[in-house]
Amino acid sequence: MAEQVSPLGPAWMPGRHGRADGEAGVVLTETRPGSIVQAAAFPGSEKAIIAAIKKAAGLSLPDGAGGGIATDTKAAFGIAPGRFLVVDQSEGLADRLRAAIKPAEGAVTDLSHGRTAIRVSGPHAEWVLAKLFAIDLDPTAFPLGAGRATQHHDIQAHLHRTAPACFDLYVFRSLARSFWTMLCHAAEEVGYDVR
Amino acid sequence: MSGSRAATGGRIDRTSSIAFSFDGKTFHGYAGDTLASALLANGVSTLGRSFKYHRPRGLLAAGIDEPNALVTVLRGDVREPNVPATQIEIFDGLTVESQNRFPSLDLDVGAMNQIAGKLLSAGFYYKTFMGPVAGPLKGTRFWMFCERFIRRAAGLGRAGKTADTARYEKMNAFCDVLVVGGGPAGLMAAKAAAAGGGRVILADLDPEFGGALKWSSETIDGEPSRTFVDHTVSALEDAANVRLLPRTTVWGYYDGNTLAALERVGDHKRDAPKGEPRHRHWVIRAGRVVLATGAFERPIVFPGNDRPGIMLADAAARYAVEYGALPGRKIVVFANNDGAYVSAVALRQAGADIVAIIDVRRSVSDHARKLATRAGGELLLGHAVVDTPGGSRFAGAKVQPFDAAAGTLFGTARTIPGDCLAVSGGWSPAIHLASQAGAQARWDDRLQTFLPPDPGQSWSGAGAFLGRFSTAEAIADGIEAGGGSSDLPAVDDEAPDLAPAPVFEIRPAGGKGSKAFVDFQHDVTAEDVRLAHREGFVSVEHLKRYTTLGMATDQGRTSNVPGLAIMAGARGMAIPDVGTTRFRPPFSPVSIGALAAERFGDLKPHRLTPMHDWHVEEGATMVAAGLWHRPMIYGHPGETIEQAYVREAEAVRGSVGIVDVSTLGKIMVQGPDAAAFLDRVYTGMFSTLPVGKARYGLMLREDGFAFDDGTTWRLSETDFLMTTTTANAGKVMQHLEYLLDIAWPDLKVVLTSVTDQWAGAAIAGPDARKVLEACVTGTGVDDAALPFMGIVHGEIDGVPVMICRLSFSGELAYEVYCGAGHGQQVWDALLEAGKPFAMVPYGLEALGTLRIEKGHVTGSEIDGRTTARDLHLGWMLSRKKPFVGSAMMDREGLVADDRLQLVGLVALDNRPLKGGAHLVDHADRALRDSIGHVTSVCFSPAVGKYIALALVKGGKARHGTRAFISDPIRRRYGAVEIVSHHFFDPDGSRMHG
Amino acid sequence: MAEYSALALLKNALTGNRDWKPAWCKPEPKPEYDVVVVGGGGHGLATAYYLAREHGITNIAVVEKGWLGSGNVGRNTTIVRSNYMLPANVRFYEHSMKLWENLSHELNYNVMFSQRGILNLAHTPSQADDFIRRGNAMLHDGADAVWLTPAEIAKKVRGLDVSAKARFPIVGGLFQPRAGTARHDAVAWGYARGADRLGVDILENCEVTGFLRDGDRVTGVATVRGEIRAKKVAIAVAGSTGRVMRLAGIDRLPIESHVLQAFVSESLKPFIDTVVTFGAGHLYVSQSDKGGLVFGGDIDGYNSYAQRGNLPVVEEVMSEMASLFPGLAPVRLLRSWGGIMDMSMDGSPIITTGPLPGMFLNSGWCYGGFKATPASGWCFAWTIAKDAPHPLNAAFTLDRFHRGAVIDEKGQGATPRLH
Amino acid sequence: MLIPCPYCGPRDVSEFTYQGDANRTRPDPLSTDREVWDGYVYDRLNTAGDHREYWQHSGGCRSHLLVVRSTLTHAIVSAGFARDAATKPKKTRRKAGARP
Repeated sequence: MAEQVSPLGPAWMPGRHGRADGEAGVVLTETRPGSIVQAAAFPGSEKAIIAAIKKAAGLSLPDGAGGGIATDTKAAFGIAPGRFLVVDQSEGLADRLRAAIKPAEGAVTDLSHGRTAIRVSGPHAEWVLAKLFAIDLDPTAFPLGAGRATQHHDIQAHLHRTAPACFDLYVFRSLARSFWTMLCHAAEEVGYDVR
Repeated sequence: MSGSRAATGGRIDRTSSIAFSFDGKTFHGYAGDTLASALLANGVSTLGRSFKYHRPRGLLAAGIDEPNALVTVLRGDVREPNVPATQIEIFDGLTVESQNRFPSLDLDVGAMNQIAGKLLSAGFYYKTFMGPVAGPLKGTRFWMFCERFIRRAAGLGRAGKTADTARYEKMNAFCDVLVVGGGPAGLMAAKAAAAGGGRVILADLDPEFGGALKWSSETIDGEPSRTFVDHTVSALEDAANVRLLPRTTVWGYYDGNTLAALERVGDHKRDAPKGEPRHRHWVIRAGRVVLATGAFERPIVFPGNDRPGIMLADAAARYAVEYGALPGRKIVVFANNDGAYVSAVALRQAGADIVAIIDVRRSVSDHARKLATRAGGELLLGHAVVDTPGGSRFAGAKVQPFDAAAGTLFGTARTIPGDCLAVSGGWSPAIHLASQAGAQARWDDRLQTFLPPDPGQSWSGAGAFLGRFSTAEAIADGIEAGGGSSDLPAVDDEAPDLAPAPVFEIRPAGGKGSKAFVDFQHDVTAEDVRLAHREGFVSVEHLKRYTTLGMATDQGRTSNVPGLAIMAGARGMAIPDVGTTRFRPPFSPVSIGALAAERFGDLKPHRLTPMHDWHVEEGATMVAAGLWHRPMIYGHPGETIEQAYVREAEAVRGSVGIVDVSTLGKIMVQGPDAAAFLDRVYTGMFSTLPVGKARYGLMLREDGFAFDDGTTWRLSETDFLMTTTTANAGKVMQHLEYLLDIAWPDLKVVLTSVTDQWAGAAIAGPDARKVLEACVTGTGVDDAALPFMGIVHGEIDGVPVMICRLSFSGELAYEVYCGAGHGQQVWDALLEAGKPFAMVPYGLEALGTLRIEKGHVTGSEIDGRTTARDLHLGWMLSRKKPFVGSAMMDREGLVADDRLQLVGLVALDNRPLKGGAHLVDHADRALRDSIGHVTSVCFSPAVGKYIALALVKGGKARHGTRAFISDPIRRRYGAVEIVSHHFFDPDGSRMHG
Repeated sequence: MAEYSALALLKNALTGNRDWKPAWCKPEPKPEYDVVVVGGGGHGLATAYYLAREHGITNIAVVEKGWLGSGNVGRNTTIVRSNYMLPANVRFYEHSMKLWENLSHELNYNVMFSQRGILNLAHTPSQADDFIRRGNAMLHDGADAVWLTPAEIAKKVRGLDVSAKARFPIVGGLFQPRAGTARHDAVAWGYARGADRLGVDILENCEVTGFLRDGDRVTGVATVRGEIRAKKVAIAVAGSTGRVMRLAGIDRLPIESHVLQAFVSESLKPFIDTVVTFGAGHLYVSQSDKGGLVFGGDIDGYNSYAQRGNLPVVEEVMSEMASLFPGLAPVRLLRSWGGIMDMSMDGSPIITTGPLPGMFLNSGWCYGGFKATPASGWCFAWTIAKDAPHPLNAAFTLDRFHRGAVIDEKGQGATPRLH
Repeated sequence: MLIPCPYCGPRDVSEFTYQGDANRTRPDPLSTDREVWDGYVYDRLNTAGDHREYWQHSGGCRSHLLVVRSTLTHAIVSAGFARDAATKPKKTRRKAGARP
C-alpha cells in the first residue's frame, strides 16, 4: 500500500529557520509512524490491557497515570484513565492489539490516519512547547517516558517525553498543518531546523 | 530650565550617548536613562497636559506610579499611547510625542477649560445637557451634540489605526516560589528560596533588580547597597533553579495561585532579533508567592500642588542618584515624615542645594534633625506649603505656620524661592496583588496607611509591602518569606521612621487659593471630594464613581489614601470607616496585544480535509464552516455562484457528482453495551441494527428539543461508527461523554473521536454505482451486495475502503471512507473512474440545493428551538423505549399548534429567495405580524424555480396557501406559495433505485 | 429638591458649589410600607420610581445590602439596545428603548444616554442571514435596524480590519441606529433621586436577612436595620437571586449565578464612535466619554458569586479586540472587573408575580440587565401594582420553563453558560 | 484557576468544560413524573458556598470530574472522577454506631 500523504503539505519546509546564529534551539520532525492505536480498558480491566499491550507491542507500561515507555521504534503511554496510545513505526499494530484484547475487556481504535506525530527535540524544546501548552514540562513534573493529554486552544494534543530533550506530539490530522505553523512560529525565537 | 544633569554619578553609562526625539525635537541622554530622567536632565519640565483642565504637568514620580508624564511612543505609524515616561528606556531612534494638547504642549487651547473650572466640578454633566423636550434637539440629541465636544476634549493619547506588526507571545511557567519585586526583600526571598532547592522565579518591573537599593546611600555588610545588589543578582543568575525576569510586571493574581505578568522584552530595543516578541505574557502557576512589591510614596494635597517642578521626594532622590539627573538646583522639601530627610541628604550629595525643609510636625526625631543638618538649608517645623505662586513651573513655595493637630494654618505666610519642591506625605504599600487575591486591606494607624490583608491564597509578604520600610526589615523578611536559611546581611545605616503625621491636606481657611489636586491624572480636586460629600456620594465607591478619583491609568496610586482622608474628614469619621476600594487586575496597564499573544494576525487554526489542497488547486471557492474549510463551489471562469451550483447539482441529478464529506463528525462507539447506549441517546432503535448496516438517527436534548442527526453504522457486534453534523461534532461528543460518565457509568462503552481518521467522499447520482463498479475491488457494489443503508469493505487503488450506501441528495449515493492519509489517492481514483460518466466535484452550495429539494434539514432548521415534530421527524420518536428527551418532548409548549413548523416555499415572482427573510400573510408591506422566516434557499434545477425551506407558524396547515416575503432589511418583498418541504421525489424512488 | 439645569450649575459655580444638596436622602426605615423592593440596583430603583410615578404608590422602601448601585448597574459595559430576535424580547427591549429616549428629561438627571448605534458584525454568509432575520424581526416588532456593507462599515468604524485577509473577515453588519450607551452609575443615581423626590425611602446598608411570613404569604423582610413589614415584597437582586430566595425557603430556581468580566482600556482620544459587537466570538466594545474603550465578552462559564474572573476569558477577549482592531494591540488594558449574572435557563428574563403569595420576582437578566432597566422597572411596577403582568412581560414567567414555552434566543437549551 | 484532575494533575481552567450543577440526579429513564424531570432539567441549587459541580477535562483526559468548589472564593475543596461518585453507593451521613 502507498505511504500516507502528510497533512503538513507546503507548511513543511526542511532546513534552518528563525534565529540564524548558533545551534538550532529545536529540531522539528514529522515522524510518520505506521501505527497509532488507542487501547482502552473498561473499568477494572486496565491490567489486562497493559498485559495485552505488552503482548502485542512488547512494551511494558509502568503503573500510574500518564506513565509510558518509548523505544526507537515503538512507544506507549497513558492518555486517560484506562486509555493508552500505542505507537509503532510499522503498520499492523491495531490488528495485533485487537487479537490480544477481549471485547469484554476493552476496545481498540485505530488512529493511524487520524493523528499526526510531530517530534520536537533540542535544547529549547521545553521553552518552545511552554509557549503553546499550559502544562509543567520540567523533568521533575514530566519525567522521561511519561505522557500528557493537553491542548493548545482548539487543538488537542498528546505529548510523550521520549528523551530528556525530546517530545513526540500527537495532534488531530486536520489541524496538523495549523499546529505545525504555530510551532514553527513559536520556535523562530530560538532558531529551528526542520528535518 | 530647572532639571539638569549632575556632574557625576548615576547608574547611567556616560560614554554611551543616545539620541531620541520628543515632540519632533532631538534630545540626548545616556544608556540607562529613562525618557523621564533624560528629559529631566535636558531641563524639560512640562511633559504632559492634564485630563480635564489641560494644565501643564511635569514629573511627579520616577516609577510606575507616575500620573502626569504620559506620552505616546511611535513605531512608524503604530502608536502606543499613555506610556509613563518613567517606564520608557531610551534607545537610539526612540520617537515619542506628548498627548492631550493642541496645538502643542506649551500652547494648549484646552487650557481654557480652567476658566470654567468651577462649572466643571465633579458630576457637572449629570446636572445639565438634558436639553429641550421638543424641537430639533429633543430627546437625546442635545446631549449628543454637546457630548461630541466633551469627547474630543477628554481622552489622553491617540490610538493608531495602522495594524501593529509587532510580535506578542504567551509563556506558561510553573515554579515552587514566585517572588514579586526585586528590591532587598525580594532579592533575599529569592536567594533563600533558591537555597531550598525549589524552582524560583523572581520578577521585577524595572530593567535592573535592586529596588530602592539602586538609589540608596546605605551600606550593607560594609558594601555600598548597589554593590550588594550586584553580588546577590549574580549569585541568582548562576543558580540553575532560578529564573530572573527583569522588565516584568506581575499584574494579576488569579485563582489557584495563577499569576499573570508582562515582560517588556523588546521595548528598549530599536530592532528585535528575529522571532523575539515585543511583549511576553507570562502565566505563572506558583506553589507559593512572595509579595515584595514595596510601597509608593504619596503626595500631600495643597493648593497649587500640581505645578511642574513639584515632585515626590523619593522620586527626586532617585532621579539624582540612579540617573544622575537633578530635578532642581535649589530644592525645597515638604514633608510629614522622616523619609524626606533622607531624600534631602541624597539630593544634597548629588549636587543640589536644599533651600529648606518644611515639616508639618512641630517636633521631629533627633535622627531627622541630624539628616536635616547634613542636607543643609532651613528647617521649618510646624509649617506647611499653602500655595505655589508662579507660572508653568515651580518657582517657590508659599509657607505658613501650621497646627497639625487641628489642621489649621495661622500666622503669616512667606515665600521660599526654589526650582523644585520635593514632597513626602507618607507611604502606601503596594498591596494591589494581595487585594486581587481576595480579602480587605486593613488600616494601620501608626503608618497611616492600608496594609495587606491576611492571605486568601498561598502567599506571604516581605518588606515595605508589609509596612516594614527599612532595608534591614526588608532583608530579614525576605529571608523568612523565602523559606530558606541565609546569612543575615547587616545594614550599616540607621533607618528613618516613615510613620507620618496624619496630615493629608493643607487647606487654607475659606478654601482660598489655587486648586488642590488629589488625583492628578483625572484632575480631581479636594473640593470635588467635598462636593461629592455634600451631594451624598459618601461611600468610597460612590466617591470614586462620582468624581472618577483613582480611576485613571495610575489607578490612584498617589491619590487613593489622600482622597479617602479628605472624605473621612468631611464625614467626621476615621479613614478605615470610609472604606477602601478593592484593587482589580491589572496592577498596571497591560498591552492588549500581549494578552492576545499569538491569537491575532495570521496564526489561526484551520481544519483541512485530506483533499484540501486538491480543492484549492481545482479553483474551488472555499468557505469556513467553524474551523473547517470546505469547497462552496468549483466555479468555472465566468460563472456566477448560482450558475456554478446549479451546474453541479444538475450533474448529480443527471449523471454523477462527488463531494468531500470528510468534515462530518465521526465517533467510534465501542463496547459490549454500545448498542444499548445508542438506544438511549437516539430517538430510534439501534440494538436491532444488523452488522453491516447503517441507520439514520436523531438525538434530542434533555429538554426535548431536537439536537443533532446523522447516520450510525454498525461495523461489528460491539463497534459502531456514529456520524454527526460537521458543526455539532464536538457538542455531540461531549453530550455522550457526559451521559456515559454521569448518568450511566455502568455501561461498558468507549467513545473516541475518529473524525480525522477517515477521509470521506460521497458519490451521488444515477451513475454512482457505475463509478464504484469501475474502481472498487474486493467486494460487489450491486444492489444485492450493497443495498440501501448497507456497508461493504473493499479496496480502491489498493487502499482499503468502507462504503455505505446512503443518500443526502436523494439520488443513488454512496459514502466512501478510507484512511485519511490515503484520502487524496482514493479521491483521485474515484475521479478517474468517474471520467466516463462526466462526474463533477460539487461543493456545499450544490449539496445544499440537493438536500433542500429533498426537504432534508440541517443546522439552519435544527437550530436548538425546533422539535422533531416541527421538522416532521416525529416518525423517528420511538414509543418502545425511553431516550434522552423523551420525558420532556410532549410538554404543552413543545406541541402547541402555533409552533413554527417546517414548510417548503416556492417563489411566485421567479426571483431569488434569501435566508433570514420573514413571512407575513398580508400583501401590503406593513411591518407587522411575522408568521415565520426563511431558513435555507436555492434555485432548484429539479423544480425549475427559486425555492426555500422555512419555519412558519402552524406550517402544515398552510400548505397550498400563499404568503408574502417581508424582508425590509434587504427590501425584498413578493409572493410565495407554501408547499410541502418534499419538493422532489417525495417517495424516494431514486435513492432506492 | 432643586432642579438640575445649566443655570443651577452656573449659580452654584458662582457660590463655590457650596449649596448642592444630597441627590437622595438617607432616611431611617419605617416599620411598614406598602411595597418593599429588595435590591437598590438599577431595576429595584426603577421599579420604585415607576410604582410611585405611574401607579401612585409612594409608601415604598428600597432596601439595599451595600451602597446604592453596587451591583451590576455599576459594573456593566453600558450598552443599550433592542436588537433581539424573538418577539417577546424585541417588544420588551424596544419598550425599554423608548423609555431610555426620554429618561434624562423625565428624571431631570442626565444619564448620558447617547444613541451612537450598535453594529453587529457578521463574518460568514450564513451568519449574515441570521442577523438579517433578527433585523427583520426587529422591524416587524417596532424597533429599528439597517444592514451595512463592509464598505459602509469601514467608513463608520475606522481602524476595524475589514480586509479580506482579516482573521475574521467581515461580510456585513446589522446596525441599530437608536441603540447606544448610557452612563451606568448615573442611571442608578438618577432613578434614586427621582424615586426619592416622589417620596420613596432608599435604605442603604440594609441587608435582608430573612422574610416575614404569615403562612405561605410574605409579609415583610427582616433586615440588619430591623424588621420591615410590607403588603408586597418585590425582589430585584440579579446575581443574588439564589441567596435571597433561599431566605424565603426557595432552594431551587431556573437560575445560575455566573461571573462576567468587563474591561476598560486606558483613556484615548475618540477612536470608535458606535458600539461594535463581534460575531465570530463574543466581544462588544464602545468608547466612553472619558475615552476608555469599554468592552467585554463571554461569561467565565461557571457558577460564581465572587466578583472576579479568570485569565482565559481575559485572553480570549483581548485576542478578539486585537483581531478586530489590529491597531489597538499596543493600547493597554487599564482595569477589569467582574459582575454576577443571574443566568436563566433560556437566556431570557423573569418578571412575575410569586412564586410565593405577597412576593414578586424580577430576575434572569443574564448579561442583558442594564439596557432593560427602564422597562424592567416599568413592567415590574405594573405587575406589583396590578398583581398581574403587563402584556409586555406576560411571557417572562417562571413556569414557562416547565411548560416548555421557553424564549431561547440562542437555541442552547438549559445550559446557562451558553446563553 | 487550576482544577486538580485526578488523572492529569492540576490543570488550567481553560482545559475544562463546565458541565454544571451536580446536585441533580438524572431521573429514572422510565419515570414520566414531569415535576421530577422539570426539576432535573431546569432547576438549580445555585449554592453560595461550596458547590458540587461537574467539569469535563475536555482538553485533557476527557473525564468528567465531580468538583466541590466555593462559589464565593473559587477555592477548590475536592475533585474526583464523576464516574466514581456515580458508581459508588451513596454514603450515609450517619457515622457508624450513631443513632438513626
